[in-house]
Amino acid sequence: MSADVIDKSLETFVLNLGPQHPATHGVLRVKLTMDGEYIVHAEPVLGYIHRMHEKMGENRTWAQFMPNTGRLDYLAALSYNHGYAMAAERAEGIEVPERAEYIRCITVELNRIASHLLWFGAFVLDLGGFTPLLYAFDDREQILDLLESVTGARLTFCYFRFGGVYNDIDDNFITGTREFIKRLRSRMPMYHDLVTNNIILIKRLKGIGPISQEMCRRYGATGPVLRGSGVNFDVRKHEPYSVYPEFDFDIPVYTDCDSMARYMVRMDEMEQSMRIIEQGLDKLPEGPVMAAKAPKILKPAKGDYYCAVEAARGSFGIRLVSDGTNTPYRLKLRSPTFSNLSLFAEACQGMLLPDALALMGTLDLVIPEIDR
Amino acid sequence: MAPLDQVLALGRANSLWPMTFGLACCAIEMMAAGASRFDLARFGAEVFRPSPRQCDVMIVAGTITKKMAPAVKTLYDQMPEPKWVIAMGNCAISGGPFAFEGQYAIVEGADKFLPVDIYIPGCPPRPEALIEGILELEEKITGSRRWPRVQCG
Amino acid sequence: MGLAKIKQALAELAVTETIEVSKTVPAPPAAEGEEQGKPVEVKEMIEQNMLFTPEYAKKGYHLDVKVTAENVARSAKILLDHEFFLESITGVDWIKENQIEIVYDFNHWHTLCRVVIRTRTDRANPEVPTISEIYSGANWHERETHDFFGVTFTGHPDLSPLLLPEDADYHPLLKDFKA
Amino acid sequence: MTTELIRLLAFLVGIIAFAALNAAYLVWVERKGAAHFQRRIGPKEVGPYGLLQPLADGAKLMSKQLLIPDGVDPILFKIAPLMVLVPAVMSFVTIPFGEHLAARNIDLGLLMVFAFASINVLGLLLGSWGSANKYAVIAAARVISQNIAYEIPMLLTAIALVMATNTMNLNEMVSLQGGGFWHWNLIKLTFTASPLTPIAFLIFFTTMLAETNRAPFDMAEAESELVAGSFTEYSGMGFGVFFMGEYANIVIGAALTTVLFLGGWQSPLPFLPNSVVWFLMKMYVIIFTVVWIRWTFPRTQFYALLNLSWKVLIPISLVNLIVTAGWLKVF
Repeated sequence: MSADVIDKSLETFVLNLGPQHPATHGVLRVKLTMDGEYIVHAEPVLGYIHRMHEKMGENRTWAQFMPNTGRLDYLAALSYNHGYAMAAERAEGIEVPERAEYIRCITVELNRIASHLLWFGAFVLDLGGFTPLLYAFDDREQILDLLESVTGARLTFCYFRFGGVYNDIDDNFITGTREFIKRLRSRMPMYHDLVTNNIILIKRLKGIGPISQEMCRRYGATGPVLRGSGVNFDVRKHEPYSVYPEFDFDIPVYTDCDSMARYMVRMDEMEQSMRIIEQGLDKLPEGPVMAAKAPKILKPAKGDYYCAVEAARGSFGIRLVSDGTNTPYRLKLRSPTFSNLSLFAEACQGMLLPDALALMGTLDLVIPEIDR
Repeated sequence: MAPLDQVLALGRANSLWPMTFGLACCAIEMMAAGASRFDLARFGAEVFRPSPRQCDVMIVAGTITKKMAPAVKTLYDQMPEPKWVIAMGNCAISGGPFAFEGQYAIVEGADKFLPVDIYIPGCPPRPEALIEGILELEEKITGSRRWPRVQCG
Repeated sequence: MGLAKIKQALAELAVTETIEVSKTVPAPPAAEGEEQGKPVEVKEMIEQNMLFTPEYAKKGYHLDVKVTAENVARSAKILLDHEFFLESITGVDWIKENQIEIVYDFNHWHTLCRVVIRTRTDRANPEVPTISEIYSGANWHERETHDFFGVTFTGHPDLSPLLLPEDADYHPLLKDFKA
Repeated sequence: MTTELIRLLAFLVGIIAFAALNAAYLVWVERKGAAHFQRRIGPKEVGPYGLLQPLADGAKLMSKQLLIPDGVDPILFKIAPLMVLVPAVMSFVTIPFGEHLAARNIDLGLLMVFAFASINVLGLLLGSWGSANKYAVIAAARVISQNIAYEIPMLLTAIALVMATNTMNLNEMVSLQGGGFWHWNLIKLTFTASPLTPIAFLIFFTTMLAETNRAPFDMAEAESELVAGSFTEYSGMGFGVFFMGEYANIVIGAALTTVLFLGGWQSPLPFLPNSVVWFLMKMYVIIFTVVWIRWTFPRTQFYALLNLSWKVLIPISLVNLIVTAGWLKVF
């Protein structure tokens, strides 16, 4: 219906969405050419929070870049810690002790739940419902308490080291995590009652904002966006790293390609993450959390290395080029949302403004990660 | 201050509406400050208005890049008087971790182009720090610390 | 799409005459340029690269393809036909050799196979044909690479700065850039 | 004559005070209520229970600079907030708070309320148009089509009631619902109105939400889409007056629902005395429900909202009208 509405009229106007707009979650700007409330053409404008992480990487030692990874995607900072640590370990050839790997997986999954919870709240906020945001924050605070007790930070973690983790977890963390999982399990039905089964929400998401598999391929979309389009692609299974092969978990895949599918993928992912954490706590081996032979100053052999992890928003890749010195020669960060957002312009054509904003919400944008 | 001024100052201090305006990581802590555990609403400061016309205080939460700086300035200019600026986080104070030799993308601190009233250090500052910042701003407006003193818990 | 088919696909890419395929040798890295190993027997190469070899564990990718700039688009087309997706495009400034290397990362949804396509271009006048018509997502990646390295992607619809300010005329990731 | 004049003046002052107080304290109820729905405390430090919060907000808004941005139409821009507030306050004139507690007992009271109620949308339109802001204009287009769509089912349900009660005098309408809650129009177990009246009540309540631009139909503001919708360019008291108007409208909507369906000042049980207290209790329950709904539901999509009115509410209210007519004819 939308296409012919647009053809008939030439009276379009330009709407500047952002860089300060409640729905863009930060400082994204979208230049929209509108026909009434229909979007004729959209052009995202990036770079409003471009802080040049990559150049900074070239100017400091390998270890000094670790705090930067926490400030890329601050909602799931540990995944980025993990990606960078793994890439450097791969380049240097450091073996990580098993206990450290388990701790990494547990904390990363906790962080993933925190990230998805915040997304859930912010997404419903985009749709005009305010209360779920605060419920989600309530649960998220519990995770942040746990993570703070081991990492010392609430948001911008810098917890992983080359060869392990900075700090061992204690019994308080383990019991606290188990309690939290119990709590979240009991809260999930409430979230589904309040939001997922809400008729208004279903009407707003079902069949809205289709993203086909073919489009995902052309744009390189990954993560929940891709899994909402029916592709079973998750780096944790596809390219197993750390101790993920030890865990029994499923990859939620929905084939509807619409906003609802992407929503459901994330909701189900939280449950799967809880499963991983529980198994991790059960199997947690004893031992050191830092590799004994990890060098203090990294000097990887010449060459380039690629390493991908499944961050909360998709496949985060890091390409390191080393020239054999103690600073990276080139450090490329492949941010998942950069690719995910690039399909927005095509996907939102002919959509109504509120639907397009819902679609943007399901892409789960974190702007500093896109702009880097 | 004249009595009427005092009344108005009290009104302003107790009804600081911030702008829905986050730049980076600190914005999440700003949201957390408004959420259930920290609840900025206790001081009447939870009304995050998306339009600068209805805001009293601009919380610069995050790194200001050179590309974003003109937009921040515009937003500040669009706010009606009286208005205040809180620089939240190290980036907004001085460029924080991103100030290094050869950096070309960021503005090193909001005070390079905005009159900042309150600085809240941290990377990112905890929500408690933001609340303390708001209370400091109230003190700046009324001239005395909020009474009775706010207890935590 | 099974592993066998992907092998076929990569063989197709490898046998095109102008494309030289090098096995990724661990010690002298392929990125070094002059160390480019001599073209390996196709069959052998597939055997070595497609399996989960120590090579992958070390490097993180399975196949490293060096092409001339003209053949980038062709390689991308072959990869698209075999359902690869584009992970990223980036550059590396090899200032000592006076060259800029453009690196394309491709990955596959169903088969564990990451392909890296590299091409080198003159540093003074960097030019590479665009692949944004083949992979729509390349549009932004190429704009970003243009921002950072000043590489001109010929045929690209709009190379205006993406991450840098609209009026930016500098390319910060070049090694000789000074703020 | 003079006593009548004094009475009128007293009522006028009373109504304005009532409207202003309600508008101010409904904001408090809203914020406090929202906080408790969201497991927070809400305003607490400003006076006991945060009760001085509305005063602080009022003082601040009044002392705020009144910005008139470049490019706006100054006359429309200034007049619009008043056009939202004044008709809402005027509507109170005919609302019977108690048996003898109405400023003016007008025979065509219902008509008057509707007439004034439909002016408020004009205010929003003029304000949005005058502020020369794209978000505001989009919001204006939404508000107009929404109000037109929802005015029809609202009137249709009201007409059905008028047919059943045979009066447009609001006080008389309340009197007819006396003698216990089973006489209220909502239930009408006395079978003098069509059995569809409970559905009519739901329709009326829904349209009331839409007419007052409340969630889930808050298209006029739609924060996450249109920044602040119609109010985007309003600062200080311009915004404050708009907000007071919005809340006064909610009070009117709730009062009208009470009068039409819940028996106004009539006590729910025959042996209890009728009083204004019943009216206020019913009204605040409705208002609380409105707040509750706002903090529970996400916003509807705009076309879904129009579809709901044109494809569901209007046909049902037409059916209701016909059934009522038939019912009255047969019995």
